Amino acid sequence: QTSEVVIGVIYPFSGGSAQQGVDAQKAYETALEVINKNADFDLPLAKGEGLPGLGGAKIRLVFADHQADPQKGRAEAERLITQEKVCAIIGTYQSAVAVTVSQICERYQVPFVSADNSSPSLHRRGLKYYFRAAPHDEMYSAAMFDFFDAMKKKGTKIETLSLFHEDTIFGTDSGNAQTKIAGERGYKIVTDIKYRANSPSLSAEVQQLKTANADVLMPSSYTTDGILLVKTMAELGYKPNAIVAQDAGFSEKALYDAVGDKLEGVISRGTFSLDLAQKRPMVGKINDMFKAKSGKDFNDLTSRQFMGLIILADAINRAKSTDGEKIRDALAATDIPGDQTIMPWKRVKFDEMGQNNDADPVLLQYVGGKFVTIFPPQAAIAEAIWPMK
Amino acid sequence: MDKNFATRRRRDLIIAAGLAGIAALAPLFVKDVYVQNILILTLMYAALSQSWNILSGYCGQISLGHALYFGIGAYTTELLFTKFGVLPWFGMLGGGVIAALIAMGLGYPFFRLRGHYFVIATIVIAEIGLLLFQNWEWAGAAMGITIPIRGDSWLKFQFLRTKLPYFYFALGLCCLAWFVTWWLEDSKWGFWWRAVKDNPEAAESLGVVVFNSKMGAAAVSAFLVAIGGAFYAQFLAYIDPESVMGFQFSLLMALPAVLGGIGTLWGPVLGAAILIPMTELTRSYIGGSGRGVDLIVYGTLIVLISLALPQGLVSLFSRSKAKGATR
Amino acid sequence: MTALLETRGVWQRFGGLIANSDVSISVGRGEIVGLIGPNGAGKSTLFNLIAGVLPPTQGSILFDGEDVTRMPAAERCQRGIGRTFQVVKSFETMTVIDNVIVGALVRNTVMREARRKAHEVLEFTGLAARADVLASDLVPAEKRRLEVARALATEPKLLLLDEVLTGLTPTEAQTGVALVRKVRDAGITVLMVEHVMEIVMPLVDRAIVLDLGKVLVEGKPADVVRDPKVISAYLGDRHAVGA
Amino acid sequence: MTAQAIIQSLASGLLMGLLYGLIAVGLALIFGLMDVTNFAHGEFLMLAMYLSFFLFAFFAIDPLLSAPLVAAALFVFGAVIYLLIVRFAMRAKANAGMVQIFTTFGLAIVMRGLAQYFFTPDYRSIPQSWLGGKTISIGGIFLPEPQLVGALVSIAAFAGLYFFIHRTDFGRAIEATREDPGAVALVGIDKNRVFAFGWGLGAALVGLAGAIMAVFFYIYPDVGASFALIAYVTVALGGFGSVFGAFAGGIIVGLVEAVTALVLPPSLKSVGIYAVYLLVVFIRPRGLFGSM
Amino acid sequence: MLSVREVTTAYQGLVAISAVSIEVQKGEIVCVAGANGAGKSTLLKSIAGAERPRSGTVTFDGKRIDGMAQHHITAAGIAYVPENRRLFPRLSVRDNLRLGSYLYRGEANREEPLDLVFKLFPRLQERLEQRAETLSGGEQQMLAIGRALMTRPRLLMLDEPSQGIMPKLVDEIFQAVKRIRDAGMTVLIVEQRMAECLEIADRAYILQTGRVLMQGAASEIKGNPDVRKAYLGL
Ligand SMILES: Nc1ncnc2c1ncn2[C@@H]1O[C@H](COP(=O)(O)OP(=O)(O)OP(=O)(O)O)[C@@H](O)[C@H]1O
Ligand SMILES: Nc1ncnc2c1ncn2[C@@H]1O[C@H](COP(=O)(O)OP(=O)(O)OP(=O)(O)O)[C@@H](O)[C@H]1O
Ligand SMILES: [Mg+2]
Ligand SMILES: [Mg+2]
Repeated sequence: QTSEVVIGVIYPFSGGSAQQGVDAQKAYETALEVINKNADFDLPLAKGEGLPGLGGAKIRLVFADHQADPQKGRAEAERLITQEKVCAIIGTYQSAVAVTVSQICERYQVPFVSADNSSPSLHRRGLKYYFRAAPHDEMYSAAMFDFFDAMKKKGTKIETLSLFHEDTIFGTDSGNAQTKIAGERGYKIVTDIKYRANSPSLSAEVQQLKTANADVLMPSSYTTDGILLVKTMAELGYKPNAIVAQDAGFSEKALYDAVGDKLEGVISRGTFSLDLAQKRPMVGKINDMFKAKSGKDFNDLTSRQFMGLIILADAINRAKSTDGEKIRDALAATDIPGDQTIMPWKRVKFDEMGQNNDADPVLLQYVGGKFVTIFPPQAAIAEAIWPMK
Repeated sequence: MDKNFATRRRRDLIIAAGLAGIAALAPLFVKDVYVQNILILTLMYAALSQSWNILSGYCGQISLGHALYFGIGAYTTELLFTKFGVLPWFGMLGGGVIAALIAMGLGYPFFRLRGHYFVIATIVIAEIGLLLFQNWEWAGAAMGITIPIRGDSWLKFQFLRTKLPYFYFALGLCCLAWFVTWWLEDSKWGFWWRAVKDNPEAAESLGVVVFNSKMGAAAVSAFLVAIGGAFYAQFLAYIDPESVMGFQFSLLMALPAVLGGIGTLWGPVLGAAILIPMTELTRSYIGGSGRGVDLIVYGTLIVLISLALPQGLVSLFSRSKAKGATR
Repeated sequence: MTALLETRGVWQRFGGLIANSDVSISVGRGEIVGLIGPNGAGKSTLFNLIAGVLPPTQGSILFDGEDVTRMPAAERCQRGIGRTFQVVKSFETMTVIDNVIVGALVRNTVMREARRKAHEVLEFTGLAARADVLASDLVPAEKRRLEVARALATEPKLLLLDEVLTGLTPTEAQTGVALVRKVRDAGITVLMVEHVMEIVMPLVDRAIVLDLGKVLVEGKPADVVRDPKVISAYLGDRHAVGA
Repeated sequence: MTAQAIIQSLASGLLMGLLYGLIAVGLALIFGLMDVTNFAHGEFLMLAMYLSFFLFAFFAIDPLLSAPLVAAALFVFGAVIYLLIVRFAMRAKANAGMVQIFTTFGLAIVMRGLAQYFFTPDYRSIPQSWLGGKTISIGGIFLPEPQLVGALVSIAAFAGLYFFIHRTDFGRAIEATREDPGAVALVGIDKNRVFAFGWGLGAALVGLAGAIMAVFFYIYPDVGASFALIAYVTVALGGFGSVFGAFAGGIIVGLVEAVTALVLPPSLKSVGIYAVYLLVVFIRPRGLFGSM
Repeated sequence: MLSVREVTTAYQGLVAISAVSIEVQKGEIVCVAGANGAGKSTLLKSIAGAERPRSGTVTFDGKRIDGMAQHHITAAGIAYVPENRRLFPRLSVRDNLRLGSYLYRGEANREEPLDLVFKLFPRLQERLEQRAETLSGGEQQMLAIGRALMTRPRLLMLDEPSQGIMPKLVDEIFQAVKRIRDAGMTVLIVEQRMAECLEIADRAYILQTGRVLMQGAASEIKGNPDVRKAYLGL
């Protein structure tokens, strides 16, 4: 029997998005602690040490740096598989890197868990070894529009939208999904601004948003641009009616540290909420474990990363083997009820493309320095404040 | 006639053939795919840098925008393949020709510029190319192009199960770029380029048409780099603007030649042989810490090498004789 | 027979400064012509105009029966104008032989031929021993000789020499003079600028004196050095006595 | 688009342009006047921003107050970098330019690595400062105070540099050293002292820019990358060797960016800047006011 | 005033001058002559600090200056006009001259030597705003000497100052050298035009392949039959 199960973790550890990589590292280490040590949570593998299915074998993580480059991601995946003998890989933050990493995993028949990539195109490539437990951007966007529909029924005026998204895969995919659903449901997009990620200035962009002055501003931006966007809006005297953000930067502590005072009432989609701790105390406890390591609360990214590793480890445990194909089959057979996760999901069960369609997104509103869940109704603990402040 | 000279050139050719032979046998001993991957990248960057060296090293027109040609090679190949079913081999040639034409088209306005004005113009034009591809919906914009996997085939130049064909192609490209340089070095063009680099005014007075010389160098250089881009796209089976046209490629094409010895026959190969494994290994084995140590190590090495050997690593070989004689 | 080179009413202005004004000279085939005149008289400027570094502000230049006024420098070299630069412009990172090969390539497209030609020229100019030295390692006098060698390698019909015999001891200068004669004997017409009268005067068939951009005097060297205008503008009293 | 929106765009563009100018002014000295390539310019800016941040975070010194401190620290840093590294890169006989490019490029990588090592890759920003988030509105045109102050500092920095270069012997010594570092000893100038001082001064100007930037921009190890290329284009557009050129270059870049964003998708707005650069050097190969 | 003892200087191992000793007394004009490559320029470079001698000593006013940084040697009072002039090409004539008096910046009378310079070379006064690189060859030589004078040297070292200068001016330059000496400076001059140079020089040295072949009073050297044959072309 193996005494150790090795899993590869591929993230950007240097370059512009190193921060996400470093945070991810802490999230995975938290999951590792839950799995390898005895913990009293109602999570798969929390109780007892290691993987009982493999005779109590412990999991070891090997971290690799892809520097946001698909080629490097691929090389690292290959190295992890052939040299470090990992039995599965988890990653990658950037969707472009997920493309090449998942290809290599497919070729070596090693499962790839796409913990935090939200590009819808990823699971539609007919890969056998690709799995994503979290929602993708179309699901997220649909949730936003469900929310708008509900608000409209209550008499709120939501007709016009401004899209604001970066020119990367994430931004483009998100913008496309929003445009599509808006068209289907009869919302008018008055401005659709695609901007260059990490721009030195966003004043021209904000000027256009201000001129359009739509009912809702829908940004898809990472932390850096998010901070700049909010600051520039304040400087140019633009106070939108409502902001409904496609997560990313808008779930990062750094953004609220910087400009939180200007964001009272901002709404972000997400798939995690600390509110859940009220119903499910373990969420709070695990969050404390994470906070001890990183100094931050779980956010949308780190919670997905945590959960991704738990789900993967659970499958390895059930496969009772480190053989890629067996783990794959076990992953395909996964069925974890929602309350055995730290997420507000119905359950974890993958379709034939490796996508979990029961991962319900939530909408969170930033109120008084905290996020509260406002949608869907079954998860909500408060009513939405509309317009924001 | 000039026996010294003729023997030196023959010696270069023999050494190159020997190295190529040894390299060709490498896969017999190197089974580790990760190491194979490093070898392929090393050969590819050696070839790219050798091509860059033609324009920037020999002809003295420092370009930090060769990523444009690299990207054009990659995109031409993959757009032709995915949209029109044209085999990558033709796409590769087409990409090379298009890149060469673009290089010459840009030459008209650019070659009037000198020094930093030229360097910045090359950076800027590559950046424009990147932005245009990033926004060009038909070409996949930011989503890039995923090359459909149709199983191993030489016809489609696509291999999942083995890296060896890529290895041999990269080796071939490297040999080609080296040989073209070797051949041009002792030709009218080679002399013209070096003359243009050292003193364009004097060159002009000796019958060298400076503008045409630069154009020639740009075309050859861009053509070869575009072939490299096409190769990279096939090798990676996925391209997006950042990952084939980013500024880092322009730097990575120049860096081996500079570290090895700019404007020399062996500089790019030597530089790539040191630099690329160093890049890969520092990232792989110390990059996972998330603390930037790999950057510190990598950057320090670059600073030290370029300070210690400003004329490049080749100066270790060529100078040693002269020094021995006099000291 | 027509003159090999003729300038007709050539002007060159630099902003307000007139470097050449209405210069009309002609150089016959097989001649050695000396172009002399005070510092800043416009001699090098005239060379630049003849060699095609810049087009004249006004006037025309005829070479070998053809109007070359607007022709680029490289093409003029192909037609047979070879020149040296007063402020030497060697290809510093190239060896002496490689410097010369660049010149030789104008008429020899086969490398082997060009190389042979270059060696020949180095023998001719006495630089053969320095063939494999980097041009940057030459001392100034050698660099000037390299300028000549490079220009000769283009097999010119007309050779423009701009102060190539300066900085030599009188003995060394005699070798240089002999070299110029050899060049002429090889059928090359020479137009040379030189300030050392002891060298130019015995050497040239004819002398043209420029002053303030204009042709001041033209004629046999012996006559020119006696011309009071030349003495007062250029030679100074001592040389008047000496000559 | 209303007239007011257009005026607002132009006003923002102008302010941004002056800010680009402020970021580029140090480069105009080192790269433009001294003719030494510094690929680590963005990282100098990053360092200055971190210094401002930490002075604020630990000692609660407002970035405006700490600006002179940051400038002084950067002065020392720049001079030391010259004496320890750049001096040797300039000794190369052939292709000194390339050696400079790559030593400073290596330096940039090291600086980013060190920043990540010591400061972590977290995004920082200064939440509360005297100027942060304040904005003046004149007839509906909003002029953010940090940028306004940045613009003033920018104008002052350019005027100061202009005076320094054109009216002092040291300025002339810098130009002479650039022309021929080997010849300045003939008139009794120590080239290393002159250039170390030049590098120090250039870095100090970056320090000022960093202090202003820290008021309203986020800070992380790679922040310099966003500004480096624009700074290069600004200097080259204005023309090497011209202080005024860099100033004009900055304003043009800012305005062109604003105008481009009005007519093209904003993701292409830097294409406008780049196109203007190409156009300018096509017509004037030495930039707008360049002498080199 | 200047004393060079047993100086040997080499380039990348190749010895250019070996064990050369020369003396220059205050107020003298000393001429150094020799064939091409004899090492004349190397000797001046070794004194000026542009090349570091491998062995030997150089003392100036009783102070050792070999091994001192070049700019310190300039400041100590030795001005050196190299063979290739080393002007600042893209700076104006005015700036080149002004840089010559860099050592005296801040002093009221820093421009003092300018009168002498313009008296010697009136052409420079007409060309003040022109870039040095666009000057004619002869004008550049004038500027180089002028710039050196601006450093107010006590010892002026000229490397072939007559090169590229028109005959009338050659005489004037040699006369200028005399005037410079009369203005209180000492001059060490390397020249090919020995005839003219020996006329104004007090003493002369002849170098051959890196060694001192001959030395003595100018008149003596001039009369030497070997010299007349080998160096004066008579
Ligand atoms: N590019 C230029 N711009 C401005 N003035 C120039 C330029 N080139 C030359 N001149 C001026 O034109 C005049 C003629 O210069 P030229 O070099 O032709 O003189 P020259 O006769 O060769 O003198 P010398 O014997 O000293 O070499 C000089 O006064 C010089 O300063
Ligand atoms: N920079 C250098 N690198 C290598 N060798 C040099 C260098 N400078 C001079 N030499 C060599 O040193 C020797 C002496 O040169 P130097 O320039 O001192 O001679 P010179 O007497 O001044 O000659 P000239 O009359 O030509 O000026 C020569 O053999 C020359 O080849
Ligand atoms: Mg001249
Ligand atoms: Mg000499």
